[in-house]
Amino acid sequence: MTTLLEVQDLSRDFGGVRAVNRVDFQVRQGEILALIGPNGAGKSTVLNMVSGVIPPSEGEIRFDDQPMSRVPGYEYAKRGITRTFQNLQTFDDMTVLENVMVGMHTKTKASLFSCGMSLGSARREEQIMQARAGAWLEKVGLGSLSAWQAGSLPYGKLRLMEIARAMVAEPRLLLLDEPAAGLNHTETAEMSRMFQEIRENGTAILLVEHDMDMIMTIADRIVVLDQGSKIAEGTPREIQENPRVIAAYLGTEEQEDSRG
Amino acid sequence: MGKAILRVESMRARYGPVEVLHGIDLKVNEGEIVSLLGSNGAGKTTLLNCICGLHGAKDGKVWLKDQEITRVPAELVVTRGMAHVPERRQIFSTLTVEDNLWLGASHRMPKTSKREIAKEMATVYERFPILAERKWQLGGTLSGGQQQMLAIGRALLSRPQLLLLDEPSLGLAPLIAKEILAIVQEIRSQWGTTVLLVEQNARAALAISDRAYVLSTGTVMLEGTAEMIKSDPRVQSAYLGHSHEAV
Amino acid sequence: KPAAEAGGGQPAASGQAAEAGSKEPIKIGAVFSMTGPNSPLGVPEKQAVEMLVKEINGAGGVDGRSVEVVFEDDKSDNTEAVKAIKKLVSKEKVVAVLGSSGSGPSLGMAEFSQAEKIPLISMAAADQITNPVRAGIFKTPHTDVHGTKRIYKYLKEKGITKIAMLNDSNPYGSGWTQQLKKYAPEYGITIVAEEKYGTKDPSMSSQLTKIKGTDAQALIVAGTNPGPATIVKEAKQLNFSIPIISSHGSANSKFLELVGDAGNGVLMVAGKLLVPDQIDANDPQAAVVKKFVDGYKAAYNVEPDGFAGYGYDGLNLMVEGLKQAGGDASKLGEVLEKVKHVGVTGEFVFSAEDHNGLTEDSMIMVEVKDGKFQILK
Amino acid sequence: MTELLQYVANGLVSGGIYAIVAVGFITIYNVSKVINLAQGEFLMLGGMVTVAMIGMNVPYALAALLAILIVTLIGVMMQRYVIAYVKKASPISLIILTIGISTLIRGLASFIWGKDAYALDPITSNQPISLGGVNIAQQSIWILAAVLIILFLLWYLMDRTMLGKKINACSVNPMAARLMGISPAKMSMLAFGISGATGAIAGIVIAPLSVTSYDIGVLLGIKGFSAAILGGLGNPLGAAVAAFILGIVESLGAGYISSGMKDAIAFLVLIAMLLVKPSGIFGERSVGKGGL
Amino acid sequence: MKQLFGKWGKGLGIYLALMILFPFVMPDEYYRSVGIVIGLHAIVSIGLCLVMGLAGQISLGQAAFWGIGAYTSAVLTTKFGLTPLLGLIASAIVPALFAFILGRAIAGLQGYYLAMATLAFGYIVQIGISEWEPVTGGASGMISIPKIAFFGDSELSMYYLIWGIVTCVLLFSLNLMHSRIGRAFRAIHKSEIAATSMGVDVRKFKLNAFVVSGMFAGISGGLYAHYMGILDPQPFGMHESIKFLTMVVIGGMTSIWGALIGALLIGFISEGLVLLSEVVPGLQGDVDTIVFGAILVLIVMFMPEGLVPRIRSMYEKAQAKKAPAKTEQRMEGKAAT
Ligand SMILES: Nc1ncnc2c1ncn2[C@@H]1O[C@H](COP(=O)(O)OP(=O)(O)OP(=O)(O)O)[C@@H](O)[C@H]1O
Ligand SMILES: Nc1ncnc2c1ncn2[C@@H]1O[C@H](COP(=O)(O)OP(=O)(O)OP(=O)(O)O)[C@@H](O)[C@H]1O
Ligand SMILES: [Mg+2]
Ligand SMILES: [Mg+2]
Repeated sequence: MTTLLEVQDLSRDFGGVRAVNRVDFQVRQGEILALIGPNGAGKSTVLNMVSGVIPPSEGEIRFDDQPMSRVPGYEYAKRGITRTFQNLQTFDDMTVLENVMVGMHTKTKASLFSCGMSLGSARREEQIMQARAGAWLEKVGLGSLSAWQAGSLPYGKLRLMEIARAMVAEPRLLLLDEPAAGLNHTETAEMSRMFQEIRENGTAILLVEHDMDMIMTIADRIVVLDQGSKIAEGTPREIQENPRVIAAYLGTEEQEDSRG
Repeated sequence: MGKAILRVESMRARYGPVEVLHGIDLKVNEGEIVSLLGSNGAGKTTLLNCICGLHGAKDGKVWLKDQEITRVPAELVVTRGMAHVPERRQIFSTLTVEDNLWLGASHRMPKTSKREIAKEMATVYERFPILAERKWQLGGTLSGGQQQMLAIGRALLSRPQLLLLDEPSLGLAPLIAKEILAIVQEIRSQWGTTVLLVEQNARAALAISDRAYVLSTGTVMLEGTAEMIKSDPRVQSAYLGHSHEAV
Repeated sequence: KPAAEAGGGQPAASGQAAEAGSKEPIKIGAVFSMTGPNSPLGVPEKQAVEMLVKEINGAGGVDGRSVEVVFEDDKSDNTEAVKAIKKLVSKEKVVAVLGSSGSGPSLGMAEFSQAEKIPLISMAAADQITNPVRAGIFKTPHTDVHGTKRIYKYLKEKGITKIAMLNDSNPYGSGWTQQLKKYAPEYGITIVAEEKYGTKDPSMSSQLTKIKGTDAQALIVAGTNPGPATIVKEAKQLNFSIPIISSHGSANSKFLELVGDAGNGVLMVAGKLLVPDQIDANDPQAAVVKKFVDGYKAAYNVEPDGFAGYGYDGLNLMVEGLKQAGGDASKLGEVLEKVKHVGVTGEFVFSAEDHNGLTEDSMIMVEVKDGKFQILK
Repeated sequence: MTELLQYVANGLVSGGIYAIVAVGFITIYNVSKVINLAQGEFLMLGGMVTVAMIGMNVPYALAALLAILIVTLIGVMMQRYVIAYVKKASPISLIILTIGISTLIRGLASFIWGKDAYALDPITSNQPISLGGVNIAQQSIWILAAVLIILFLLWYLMDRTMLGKKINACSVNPMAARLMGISPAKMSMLAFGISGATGAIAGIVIAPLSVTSYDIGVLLGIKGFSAAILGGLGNPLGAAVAAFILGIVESLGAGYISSGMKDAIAFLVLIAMLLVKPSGIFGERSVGKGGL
Repeated sequence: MKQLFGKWGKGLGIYLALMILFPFVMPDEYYRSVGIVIGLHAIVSIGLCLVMGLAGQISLGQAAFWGIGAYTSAVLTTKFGLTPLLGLIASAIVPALFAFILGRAIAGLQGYYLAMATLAFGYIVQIGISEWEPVTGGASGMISIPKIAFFGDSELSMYYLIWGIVTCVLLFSLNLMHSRIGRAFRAIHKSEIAATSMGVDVRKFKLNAFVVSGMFAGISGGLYAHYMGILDPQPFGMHESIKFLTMVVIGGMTSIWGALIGALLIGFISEGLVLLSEVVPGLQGDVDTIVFGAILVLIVMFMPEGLVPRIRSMYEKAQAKKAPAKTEQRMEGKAAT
């Protein structure tokens, strides 16, 4: 498998705080890489840098063998990187369908003028967009809600909508920040299945999540961060048995039992 | 079991024209830990907000101890002994940790002396040593878990008899999520605080609860002791499943 | 001629009453700024006109027809003024229009009345309204040209050659700026500082500081209240020593009230209406002014100011013109060019070249002394 | 040299006026995130009510005190009966609302007191003080004193008292504040009261310097708003500093460049400074977006 | 043509009918002038709506673009003898250029800071116009600006010219709003970060909105200059900017129709106030100011989201009542997990 995303020596400071410290890892084509770690470990910060929302303080991110440091944030989607957000960033006053259609922005190109004049090309594009956005909504199970105002959807549905929005852009790398937060067991399982399907279709996923059920079921490899630094990398089984990871993140079985 | 500290009668709540709670009855006895389970959008948060007075569009009745508080606004409910740790923590992000804690006690201020509260604050710091370490840091720069501790610490300083916790482990690493629930238990045993707990992690929540309610699309689907709920087949399939320890 | 009787409070009503059984009243439109920043001008103008309408109709109207004035408010706004004159012409079918109080609105109305050939007499100060002369468009107030010339004449008498000016940046003040600059060479005067202030500025001390640093021998201030009063007060705080000469824009009792003690010694150019008691008995205006002042006081219980005078003269001129035209408004424009009339503002001598009809000699210089205006002989 | 100093002195006085207005803006903004464009009207009311009272033969000091009380009350009522009612409006709607209120107040004032300007006697004598060739009106000293006192009191309130913490809490997170037993509505009322009072004080101390009339609030409101923004919304000290900068820029601009352009110069400087510091000189404290 | 009109169906039909018939329904010619002025305002407010409602930026300086447009055409036609048509084209381009430059400069500002910068810009332009006396005539302004010869220069033809342009601007904006561009605007409004990661170049889009709105305002300004025949700097200040802002907010910021209806409403209110001032004569204060202020306060108090969204939601509520079964279904669909 070839490398899709390569992160080298990545660091990020906020004021005096080093949130991410010399992290490197790779995401290969068509795999699910999970990024886990305690709260404040720097996972979201890594994701923000990889998606171009904030610039790194040091280090390099290469996507498709191209350096991304000079690429403006809005170019990322075009290159094939889209994402969801830990604190939902939905367009509340638009319908669910429109939300997803925004995701297709880079896939369309009608100009301001032709949109305003509603020229034929713009309208054809619009129809294609609607069809494709609708198809993705069906896929995440929101087909029946496509005409709803996004603002009135419950949290869990919005997460699904964000995923659809990120997927219509046909990314090659999908970044997910705690997609299962606030979902119950059944919902999480459903979501896991969907991610696997996405992977089958060739899109790689970089997944940040605290839900170990999900991680252990679907991740191909896991990178563990603690206090900004990488402390482990490996397959789910390796990580589960890594004493450093257990101490910093998972907790021991005894703790579990004493409460169970 | 003591007598009821909280009673909710046929609570209905709306967002705009849409009703999301369709008549909920609920009771929490003194000294209990009661869990409120339910899938996404079932109305758990809305119910807690109705109880504490944050949500205005509602019908039904709420009693705290023997007083009706249905129409008492949130800022006054606190003074009657109920504290609410809302969803997503809601700490004061641009204030220091210390100020956040002071604010928790602020409504008791003229009556209880500053020195008294400082003493209580010391016990909170004892319980959450990391907060003592970060006293002067701005709340917003804490990590998720630390923020959660701050939110609970802050609520404790209002000396509640009844504590409402809305998904305290949302977005927390497994280790900390466990710790938080342990702390809930400790609080109850040390101070006798009654707790109404909303959690997605049903297994963990039921483990520390005496009783539980299961909400489904705005109605109570099931209620009973934790044991009963745990063994209910519907709950098992929908909310408990297998946990990662079993993988 | 059948005598038209004076009506009640509403001029419109009085007109209709008079017309009963006889001829149609002559409808005249009047656009004044009853609200907005120009309302201190518009309100007295309207009051004077209302008073005069009663008087005219009481005295038999024009050619046996009563006069009816329909009022509109332009809210001190150009667009509203244009809308107002259109409304008067299209809806009320007026034959001629008075107004408006402000220069911008008047200029807007003038465009329309020129195109539609509706005679217009404006009460606004700007020289532009009647310069260049346009058919059918007249105005009553003293312009900045008259004020400038009158002040320069006075300065020449006193041997002052270097002046500074501090004028409002509104159209009134900037009109003065233009004229002061234009006529300075003619009177051998050098302008050593040309400063401006904003109408609502709380302080003009920086401009005054700058002027203080020059070798100006006098300061000319052109603006409407309260700017000039603030300037005079601040000048005192800065230990100003040169005389301050104010334009007719602030020639009223409000100015005296606002400056208080600081006003002593301030000079001002104004119409004679400002000091009705001090007008020379031989002056042809004396009787006219007295009649107007007495009538106005009786009607409204306040002293009329210059603006009231502009309105009063405006309607008088229009009626005079209508009389000479035999009530035919279409000839009003031509006829007015030959009208001579002694008004309260001055003696109007209209001609084909001059649609304002006043000269600087109808203005006087006054000095503020112990809270009163004192005419300078 | 004296001339330069005189310009600076003039600028400080205008700056002081703007500062008091700006502090009023910030007090309200800090609690309720509302930009109250009726702030200038508070100031106008302070001056006009005092003048009106003196006209009714009330002694100066008492008139001023009553004016402050009345305007404070108006501020509180404005919060209680209007602002509190529209909690859910967007910031832009709130701006329109406060513009509506200011228009209403101005209209009522013109109705009650007419459109004429009024003078108010200076607090102490109107003999200027001369310091090495620089002349300063005694009233200007009062203005500067008022700025300093108001700033000190606000700093003390906000930084040193529990009440200040509560006010702060409401601005950061009103929902959480309610859960702490703090009523954002009450705090907001308090803020409107405070800024009503500071506005009234400003109106009283500046009226003797020039005049007061029903519409002086518009321009001063804008200038105060500019200072509040330039200082970095939410920071009273920053606003005061910005206000003095604006005052001095205006004064120097009028003196050395062009008095007709002085406001344009001040606004240009303002835009230029915002380009360099997009959230004001002392920008709002921000913790960033945390984990997105 | 069909593609231009087809989509907007009933609303547009009603609009067109009212717009075309208005001059004939109203009892006298005066109302044509009222209609013209409202139309001029509507062009600006629709443009402003693109900036505020869609791109989520406050502009307190829209009257400045209006003024630049007005003076551009006025100066070119009176001083350089251009025909009004060319003048009008220039009055679209020059303000757009200004908007471009300003927009570039202040792209980094947000919220109230942006509002302040635009307010300052408005002041600077107004002062600039007053001070550039040789060209603009300074505070006393310009006179004798040529009329537009459009089927004669009657009030009626002017009315149709201006409302024709309003209609174009309206359709353009409606189309835009429901296209990928409009969605991108609205996305920016809600979350710039999310929009960026969807591939929207936020700065470019904000700038586009700014430029288009500047252009609309400029066109309206040019028309205004030729309609009035005179110009002075007075109408191009903050007061007017706020009036435009008010139109947009009252109508409902997020709705293009709202901007149009806001302009109509403000126009009718001020006509009503004129009538009012005739009913209560002899009051010393500005009664209309009081009433106007009160109306603003009441509208924002009782429908903070604006007229059009309010009406829309009322309509929807009524529909829901008519078909309760349908609502049930929707609710279930919504709550089921
Ligand atoms: N904008 C910011 N300013 C200051 N500190 C920041 C900022 N963003 C993040 N941090 C700090 O950087 C560290 C890493 O934060 P990050 O959000 O990446 O953690 P995380 O691993 O995603 O945690 P969680 O699981 O709680 O979401 C934390 O200590 C956080 O406080
Ligand atoms: N602000 C709102 N506007 C409209 N509807 C809302 C709003 N907030 C919540 N709802 C709706 O109310 C219902 C109950 O929501 P609530 O947040 O109480 O659920 P919950 O059980 O707490 O869910 P979660 O597990 O996601 O926190 C959901 O259907 C949701 O869509
Ligand atoms: Mg995170
Ligand atoms: Mg919830």
